[in-house]
Formats: sequence, structure tokens, C-alpha cells
Amino acid sequence: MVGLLGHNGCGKSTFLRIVATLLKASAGDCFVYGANVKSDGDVVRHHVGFFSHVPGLYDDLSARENLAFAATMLGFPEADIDAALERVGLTHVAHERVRGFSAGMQRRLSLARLILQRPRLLLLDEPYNNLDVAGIALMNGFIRELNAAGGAAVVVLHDLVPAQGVLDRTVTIRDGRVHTPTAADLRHGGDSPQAITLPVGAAGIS
Amino acid sequence: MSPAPTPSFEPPRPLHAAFGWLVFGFFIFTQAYAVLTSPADAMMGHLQKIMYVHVPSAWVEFAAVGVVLFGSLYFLWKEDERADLLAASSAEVGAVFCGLTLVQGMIWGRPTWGVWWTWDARLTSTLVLFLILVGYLALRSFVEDPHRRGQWSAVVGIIGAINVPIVWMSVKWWRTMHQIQSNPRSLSPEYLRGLLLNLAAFTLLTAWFIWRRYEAARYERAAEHVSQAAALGGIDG
Amino acid sequence: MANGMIENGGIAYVVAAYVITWVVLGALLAHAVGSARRARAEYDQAVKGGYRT
Amino acid sequence: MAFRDDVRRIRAIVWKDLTTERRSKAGFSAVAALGVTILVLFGLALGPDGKALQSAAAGALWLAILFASVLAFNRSYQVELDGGALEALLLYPGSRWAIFAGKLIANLLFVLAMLVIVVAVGIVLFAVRVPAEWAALLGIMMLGVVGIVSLGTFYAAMSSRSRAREVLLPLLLYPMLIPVLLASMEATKAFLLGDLLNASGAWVQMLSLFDVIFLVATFLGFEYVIEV
Repeated sequence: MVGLLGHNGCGKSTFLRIVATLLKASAGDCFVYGANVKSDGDVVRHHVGFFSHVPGLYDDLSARENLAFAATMLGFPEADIDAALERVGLTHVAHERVRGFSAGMQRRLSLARLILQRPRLLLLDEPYNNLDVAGIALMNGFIRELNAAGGAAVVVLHDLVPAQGVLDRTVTIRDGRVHTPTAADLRHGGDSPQAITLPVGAAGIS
Repeated sequence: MSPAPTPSFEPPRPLHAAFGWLVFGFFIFTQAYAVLTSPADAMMGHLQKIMYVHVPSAWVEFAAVGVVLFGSLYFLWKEDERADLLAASSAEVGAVFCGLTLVQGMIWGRPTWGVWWTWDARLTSTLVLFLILVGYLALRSFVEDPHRRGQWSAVVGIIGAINVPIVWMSVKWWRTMHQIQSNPRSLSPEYLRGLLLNLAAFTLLTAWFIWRRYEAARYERAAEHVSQAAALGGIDG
Repeated sequence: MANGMIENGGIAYVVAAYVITWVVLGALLAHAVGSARRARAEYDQAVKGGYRT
Repeated sequence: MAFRDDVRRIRAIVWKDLTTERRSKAGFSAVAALGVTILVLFGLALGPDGKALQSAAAGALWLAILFASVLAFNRSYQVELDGGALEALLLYPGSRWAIFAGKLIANLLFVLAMLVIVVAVGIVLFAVRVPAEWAALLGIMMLGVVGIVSLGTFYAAMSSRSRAREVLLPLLLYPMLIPVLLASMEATKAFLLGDLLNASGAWVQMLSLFDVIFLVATFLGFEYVIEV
């Protein structure tokens, strides 16, 4: 897992959103497992799981219904929803509406969605916000599991402590430039602050 | 290895001032020529002279919509922001001429038909076109992000342009159903030269207006880009 | 639309149509020239300011 | 395979939209009540002369449906905007048109349900004589609603995410809907008044043509609208 650090507003989240195909870079190219995020968005979306700072859930659906909807949308209608709920510890509220959930419970439910998806590339935007100690452990466990299965993860952080043990290295964005001890791996793609080329290989950020 | 600079961030190459003077000189000449040389019409008297501003206005308004359509399609195809700015400038100028056409039409209609307004297919579709252009410009003013604004207004511009013939067709059919006929008259050749000259002058004038607005939009985008780059640590390659 | 129904050949209407057209085109002219000039000045300002930092 | 996935996605979105709509309770009844209220206002404006009401019934019905359904379109995206659900929706793999199709079908069902109520009330308020060919009339209404909903769902995707969405949606939508509305009103009117000019056939053809054009245009354009 690679941690992405930098001041507020330096473009960390923007970078994740570009990789996740939610934003289009004004210059430069970005490839995920060989697929261009600009032109092959649908291929990229098959690979990428995005854990955003917003929950992305429907308030008037229950936890289970939210996951069932996500499973269908992801193309895994037969996915084991109950197991995912069990794993994030929400089985007891499976049939309650998300509207009544605390922020931490909503984060857990979003994590359960990622567990259904098992993406090859995980993009996490401040994933530890609102999570308690057990939640952090859950998150780190899931990341380790994905890594072991050959997946990669990029995480935007403001605090390194919860990520200890899962973080392989960090990259800092400053003044629109990438500062990293492994600068050779990261090519700066142009004069735009959002134009960073991160070649992502099968076994992580190569 | 920096990518090719985005063309819309470059300042435009401004139009030569002489072109503007020529266009305006030509416009004033054609207007005077048409008004002074055309004889009073047997049926309409001097009212016929309204034609020299009305028909060209209507023509350039549709031509401007054509430019909006072209710019929008090109923007979606190539993602060249200049096409978006061109479409926006053209929509603005088109809306002005559209409004002018309506007012001139009403001024002509009052003495001719005895009413300021009639639900004629041409008048009605011009009014609808005006509303569509206003909607297009309103959408642009309500959206800040340039990429989003470009993409949204391109789609709205294309579908709006598609709608123009559809509106015309439906209103025409609507009137036919209600057995109200418009009676078009063929134009006698003594008026034709003045009209053609004015059509040419209005076309050039509109092109000049659109270009000037387009230049302004390009400068604004270039200025935005420069200050953005400056805020992020100065301009370099 | 009978013959001779329009007094003075409708001169007043013609004048109104032309005056409105020219006033509107004049306003559009002022707007087009003014906005292009303002945007130009703004751009030059931004370039000067941009290089200073 | 991919197509079957998309069909499943469409079904999921329709189910999701209708379920949240049903559970938010006040939503549907408020919109339907608004439609009825508009009809009452039209009745007051055009009545009390029974003949005038009858001849204006088709126009009043369609305008009531239009004004009320505009609220439904913005609501349909509000669900996605609360809690950033739209972001999640865009992150799922699959075709963008499936999202549009799902939203369109959900809105279609919503507006049709409202139409049943508004038309029923309209028949009473405007003393409409229900023609023997009421099934064909229903078909006309269906065609008109398809036109309104396809453009409405499409424009709401923009207006709901912009400033001033309350004014922007009608401003964009109403001029665009003029052909569809004109055709729907005239076809309905011809039917209700006994089809004196035998005009409804031509209007129905036109309406179908408009529906096809706008459906194709909105399906093609949606990807550009939703992705930014």
C-alpha cells in the first residue's frame, strides 16, 4: 500500500478521483492495469474500488438492501452479502435503514461494499476517519488480504499512525510536484498539478 | 516531457481592427442603399423596408445556432475548449438577433395583420428558439466548473438545435389543423439586390461580433490559467 | 391587409424597427469591444503578476 | 453477458428509486396533490362555463402533469446527491445508459401513477365525457409522458447539480417540451371532443416520432452529462 501525503488542497483527493474515473485530468495520462482512465473508464472501474470520504449509501434503504443494490451494480448478484455484513459487524442492524446509522457504521457499510467487490486496486480517501479501533483493524485486515491476493492500494492520509503495518511507502505532493524517495517510479506528467503518471502494475505500484 | 499546451489557455490572435471598420462601413452602406433605393411597395408601402433588417436578422440568428451546433459537436468530439467558447459566444449573439427578429416581426405585424403577435410557425419557433438560447446561457452562468459547463452546454446546445425544426414542424401542423394559413408572397427583383446585400452585411457583422466575444472569452480563460499557475508556484514549461 | 390601409406607408413603424435594430446592434458593439478590451487588459495584468512571483 | 448485467442494473436502479420514493412517504402524495391543485386552479381560471372547461380540459390536464412531474425529476436526483450516492453510482462498472434507463423507467412509473390520479380528478372537475376509445387515449397519454420524462430525467441530471436548480430545470425543459406538449394536447383534445377533424392520428404519429428522436438524443447525451 502506498500512502499519499500533502497539505490540504494539494491535489491528493483529486488524484484519487482521476484514477477512479470520477474526474478527467486536464493534461497527462493515467493507466490502471493497462487501461487508460480517460478512454477505457469502464475497464478501469472493473478494477478499482474507491473508498470515498462520503458514504455513498441510500438513507432509505436498509444496510442489507444497500449491499444487495451494490452487488447487482458491481455485477456480482450472487455475492455473499450476509458474510460481508458479518465481517464488518453490522449483522444486528442488517434490516435497519441507513438513515439511523452513526458515521462509523456508515463507514463500515461502505467497507462491506468493498469487501463484496474485492478490487484489484483500492483507492482510499482518508479511510480511518470516524472508524474506531476495531474498525481500523478491520480496514487494515482487508487491505492486507487484498495485498496478499496481489491487489494494490493507494491511500490518502493526514495521519500515518492508523496505517502502520500496512503502509509500504509514502509519496508527498508539494506545490504540484511529487516528492518521493522512489521518484524514479513516479513520472511527473506535465505542468498541471493534477497530471501525475502513476504506472500501476499487477503487484502494486511498480 | 511536458504535454502539448492546451490551446484554450493561449491568448487568442486578435482580429485586425481594419476588419471591424470595413464590416461596419459595409453594413451602413447596405442599410442606406436598401432603404434609399427601394420603392414603396404597392401593398405594404414603406413597411416593406423592415424586410432589410428583419430577414437578415432571422437568417443570422439561425446561422448563429448553426455555429452553436457545430461548436458543441466539435467540443464533444475533440474536447477542444475553444469550440465551447465559440459556441457560447455564438449563442449570445444569436440570442440578441433572435430577440431583434421578434421585435421587428411584431412591428411589422401590427400594421400588417392588426395584431402585435400571431401564432405563426415562423414567429413561434423563433420565440421558442429565443427561450432555448436563454436557457442555454442561463445554464452556462449557473455552472462554474469549465469542463462541466462545456460538456453540459454542448449537449444542451445540440439537443436545442435539434429541437428547432421539430418545433417549427409541430407549430406549422398545429396551425394547419386549425385552418389558419399564412400567405407567403414572392419577392419582386427590385427588392432582391438590397436584401442580398444586407444579408451579406449582417452575416459579416455577426461573424465579427461572435469573434470579438470569442476573443474576450479566450482572454478570460488564459488569464484564469495564468493566475492559477502563478498561485501554484510560477509559470514554467 | 387591404390596399391603402396603412397610413403614410407605415413610416413610423419602419423608423421604429430601424431605430431599435441600430440601438441594439450599437449596444452589442459596445459590449463586444468593451469585453474584449477588458479581458485583454485582465490577461496582461495576470501575466505581469504571474511572472513576478 | 454484459448486456444482461446492464439489464440487471437497470432493474436494480428502478427498484431502488421506487423503494426510496415509497419509503420517503410524503413524496408521491405531495406531488400528486400538487397536480390536483393545479387542475383546480385551471378550473377557476377557465370556468365555470362547462363548454369552455370541456374544450380546455386537455390542455389543463397536460400542464398539470407537466408542472407536477418537474418536481419529481429533481427529487429523483436528490436521492443520489444525499450522502454522495451519485459518486458510488458512477463508480460501478457497466454502461452509463443503464443508469439513465433505470432513472427514466422509475420516473416514468412515478409520473404515470400521478397521471392516473390527476386524470381521474380532471374527468370530474372538467366534466370530461370519457370516449369509448379510452384505451387509445391512454396510449396517447403514455406517449406524451414518455416524451416529458425522457427530457425531464435528462435535464434534471444537470439542473439538480447546479446552482438555482428550481428555476433552471423548467427554464431548460419547458421550451424543449413544446413539440411534445403540443402534440399530446392536440391528440388528447381531438379524442375528448370526438375527433371532429380526424386529427389525432397525425398527432399520434408526430408524437411517436418526437419520442423516438428525444429518447435517442437523451440516451446518447446522458454519458456526457452525468460524468462531469
